[in-house]
Amino acid sequence: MADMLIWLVATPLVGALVTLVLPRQATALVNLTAVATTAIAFTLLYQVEKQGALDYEIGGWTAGLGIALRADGLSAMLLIMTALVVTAASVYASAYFRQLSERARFWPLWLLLWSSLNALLLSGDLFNIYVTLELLGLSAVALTSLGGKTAALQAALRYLQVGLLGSMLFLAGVSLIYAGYGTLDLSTLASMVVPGPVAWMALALMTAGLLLKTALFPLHFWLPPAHGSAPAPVSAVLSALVVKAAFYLVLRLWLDVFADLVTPAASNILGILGGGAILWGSWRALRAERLKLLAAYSTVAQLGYLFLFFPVLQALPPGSARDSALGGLVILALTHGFAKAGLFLAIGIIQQRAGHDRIRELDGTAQRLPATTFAIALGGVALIGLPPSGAFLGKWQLISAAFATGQWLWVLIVVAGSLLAAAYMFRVLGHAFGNQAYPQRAVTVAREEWPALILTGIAVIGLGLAGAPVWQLMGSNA
Amino acid sequence: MIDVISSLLIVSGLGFYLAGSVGLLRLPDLYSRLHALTKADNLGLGLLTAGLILQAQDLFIAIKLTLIWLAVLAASAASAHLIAQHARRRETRT
Amino acid sequence: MSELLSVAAVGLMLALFLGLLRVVRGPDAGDRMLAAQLIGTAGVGVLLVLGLLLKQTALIDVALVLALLAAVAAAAFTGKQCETGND
Amino acid sequence: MNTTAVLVFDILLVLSLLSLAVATLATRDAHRSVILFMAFGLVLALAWGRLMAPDVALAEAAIGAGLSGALLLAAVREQPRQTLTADTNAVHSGNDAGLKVILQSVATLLCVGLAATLSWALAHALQSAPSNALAQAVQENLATSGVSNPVTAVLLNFRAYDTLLELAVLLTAILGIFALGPARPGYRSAGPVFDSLAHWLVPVLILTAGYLLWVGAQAPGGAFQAGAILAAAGVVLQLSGQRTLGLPQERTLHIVIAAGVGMFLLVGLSLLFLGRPFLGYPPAWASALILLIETAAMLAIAATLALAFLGGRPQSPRLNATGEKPAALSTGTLRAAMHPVRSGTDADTNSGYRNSSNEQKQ
Amino acid sequence: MMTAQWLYGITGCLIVALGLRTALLHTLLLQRVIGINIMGAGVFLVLIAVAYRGPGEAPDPVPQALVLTGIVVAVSATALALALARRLAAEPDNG
Repeated sequence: MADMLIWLVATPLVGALVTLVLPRQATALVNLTAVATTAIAFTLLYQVEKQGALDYEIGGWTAGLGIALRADGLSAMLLIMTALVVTAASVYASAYFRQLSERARFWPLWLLLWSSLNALLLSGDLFNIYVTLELLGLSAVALTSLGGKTAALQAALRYLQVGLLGSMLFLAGVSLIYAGYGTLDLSTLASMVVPGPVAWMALALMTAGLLLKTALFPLHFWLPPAHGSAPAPVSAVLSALVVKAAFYLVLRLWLDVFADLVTPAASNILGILGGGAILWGSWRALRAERLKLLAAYSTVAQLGYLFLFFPVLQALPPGSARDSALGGLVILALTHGFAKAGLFLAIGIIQQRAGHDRIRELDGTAQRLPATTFAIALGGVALIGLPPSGAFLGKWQLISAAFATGQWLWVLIVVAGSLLAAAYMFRVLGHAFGNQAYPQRAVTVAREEWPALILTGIAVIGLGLAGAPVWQLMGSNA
Repeated sequence: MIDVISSLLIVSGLGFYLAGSVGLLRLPDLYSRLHALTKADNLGLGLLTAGLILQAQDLFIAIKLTLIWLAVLAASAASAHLIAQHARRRETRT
Repeated sequence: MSELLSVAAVGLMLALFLGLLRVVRGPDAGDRMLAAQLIGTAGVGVLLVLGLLLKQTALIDVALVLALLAAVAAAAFTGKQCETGND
Repeated sequence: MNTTAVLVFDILLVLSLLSLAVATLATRDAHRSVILFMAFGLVLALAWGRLMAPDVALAEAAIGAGLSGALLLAAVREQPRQTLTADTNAVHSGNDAGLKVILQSVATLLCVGLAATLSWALAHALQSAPSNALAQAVQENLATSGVSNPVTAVLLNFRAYDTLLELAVLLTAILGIFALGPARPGYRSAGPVFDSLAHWLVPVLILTAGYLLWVGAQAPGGAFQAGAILAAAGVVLQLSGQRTLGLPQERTLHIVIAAGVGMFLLVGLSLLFLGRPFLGYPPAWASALILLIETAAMLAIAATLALAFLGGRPQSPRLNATGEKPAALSTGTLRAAMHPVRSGTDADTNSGYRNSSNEQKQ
Repeated sequence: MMTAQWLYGITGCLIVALGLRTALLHTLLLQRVIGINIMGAGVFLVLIAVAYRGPGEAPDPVPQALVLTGIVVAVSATALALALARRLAAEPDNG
């Protein structure tokens, strides 16, 4: 049964090879791959829900000598989000890239990216995580450069350098761990780790590398250009999934493997950086002139919320209060993933139809592209954190946990960030609903609009109403 | 006896190596350095491999050592030529 | 014998180190390349001696690869590129 | 063995490494720093040899001292002059000098701190004598791994999954390079001396690669070292004016660069269907399967690294000779793809290079 | 007490810091790429030093295999970075 874990990595990888060799049949093959991988991901979720975490030892070698894959509630939910977002973006991309030659270049890299995301979420081995990080980074960079313009190439090059620097720092930490503990397996390590110079330094290095990759303020400088100039489906996946993969690893290391090491002071540093990210990112989003840059800065801000959970979780004693805060964190991450992916897809439609994405010149968009505008509005609801979106539940948990532990500052930052988010989203919608002198006929572009609508819909309605299972999954495995 | 010969070969090879690098540091211009170096280090490596061949346990290793020497000889002759050519090209250009 | 070999290793390493000074000092690219050539030959020598000293015959293979790749590097250094368009 | 001599040797080696690293990083001339970096790779190969890591030394000698250098030299050659002296896209291009100085000193302090704390942590780790458990586990399972070289056993059996993903990284890199567009102008023959060098060097490199692949099962060597050396042969061919490298056309080329990952998956998933774990070779079959995977991996690595030197999608030789307008290319290219033009080792110096992008699929 | 392990391990740490400084501060793109590569070399040196068990002893093969993987990954990333740089250099507004 645990074979599913390796299939989640192998299916997109096989798909990548086949689309590379058979570019003419690529779109059909991608659809097949997407359906198969998504089905496997849902089966995995079902199994994890039923019987708890799953382990798979590759090659039959015991973890440590060999490499183990591991799926628990957290990774299963992120795998589902990955599957849904990538599938929706694939449908979108098959219409977005009009020429066969464009698609022939895009699909293999796209599926390699998916495979690397799955591999990262499932990996139970530190060095293997390094390899998946590199695979993820290189495929993301290659996809970003498909934007083709000089700006995209420059952004891709900077993204690559930052990514490499991050992975090197991570690898330095991994080397220290091997020097000190003689193992790379995460669960073995979790039982061995003791506070001391080796573990502190290793955690510091790995975290530094991951923060660079997850673009936590003030290490976010590379994100807006990269996410702002990549092709729309790529931006969607970069913002929704790629930065979140690095965040997932931070979460694993801090709350799971090195939990005994983490001090309140260290968590507070992450919290302060997260607060900075919220305020700075939202402010820049408000000032942004292009829609894609707005969405990119909003990603910087939204990642900040996730880091605010660290000091709060640190202060809570193990128990149901902590579990529900953790569930809030996951719901917030999932909501942002779906909403931001949908938002980027919708922006891509506007950019292609209008030929630009300048916010000042959006007047009349609501009349021309009603469904697209509705998707943006839904995404806005989720980003602001209005009910019934999942973000409302997540932020509610964050605020109540911050109240319970007396950390008032975080409450203020969350409120300020939400107000700023409302401001930048209403600014966009205000322009979009602005009347144009000669209203044009409404257009619907089904193959591109449905994915955006479905993703933002999941963020607002799906996660808002179906929040309970998330808590259940987190509670049973955390 | 073999040990003595081999030691002598190794030591003289070493001498050529050191002479070559001192020449590289002390000689005035590229071409004389080129001249000194290619002679010195090829001969140095030749004597060294000769000394090591006498110490080698099996024939295969001895063959490989000879091959290495030949490879270095040919490669350094060609690359010395290419470097000289490159340098001359740059001189005539400026 | 191993006494002699370890002294030889030190001597070769010294030759290599002196060559490095020329690589660092230059002044010309040709000088650097030439010194890199010396470092390559000295490196081959070091590997051969180490191979015998540490009883690692595989180091002889490394020396072979180093010798061959030194030639490739020199070729890459001097290769002439076509100008854009028809050359 | 003389311990003092060994210590002197070690100190000289370490000093060489440090001074080369400083010199490489301190210079403001890109060309110079590439040559210094190649020398650094060479000395690093000696360090690996000294530390009883001949497998790594082989890879470093081929990649670090050879191929990376060739890649960097090709990039230096194509950079316009101003980007070699000043980069407008510097991550911290502070507008005023004051901010720059502050940033520089902060970063320098950070790095000094890193050096100190990293050494401190490593010293702690080394003091408590690194655990030998994993090395023992490798030794105990070596007999059933199918190979007797422990490093190959780790790479292709115990941690084969890492190697699979590593090949996927290579594949991603080359696909990313292809996506950037067609390759820039190739090289023209650099004269008779160069050609005679290429004439003996290429066959010797190919033979060496074959030897290392074969010997990898029981002694240092294996697919990566062999692939890198084969790639070096491709680089030499390119430098001597060969543009096609004897590589096949696009469709077949895609199969070659995907061969490493493909063979790995084929073996791994077939075993899964036979009721074994993914990549869990039956001991009796292990050595044959490993050799199979290694051969495919070697070809993929060689093709990938040689193409990386090209820096873009390879141009079809047919098009260079006959192609006129991109619009008229599609059918011609497809025909060419069905009858690949394989040229021999002689340089086809007369086929001109065209800058026009050619799309196989419109 | 193994002097070699310490000597090479600490050298590795120093090289990591040197490479990092260049990767952060150098204005030349190519040198930042070289800096990252040198940083990687430092990490590899630490790993190989950790694997070393003294002259007559068999070293730990695991870190050696990791370093081999790391070298190939590093050269792939470098190749992509350089190809991007070459492509950018070919842009009309750059050259």
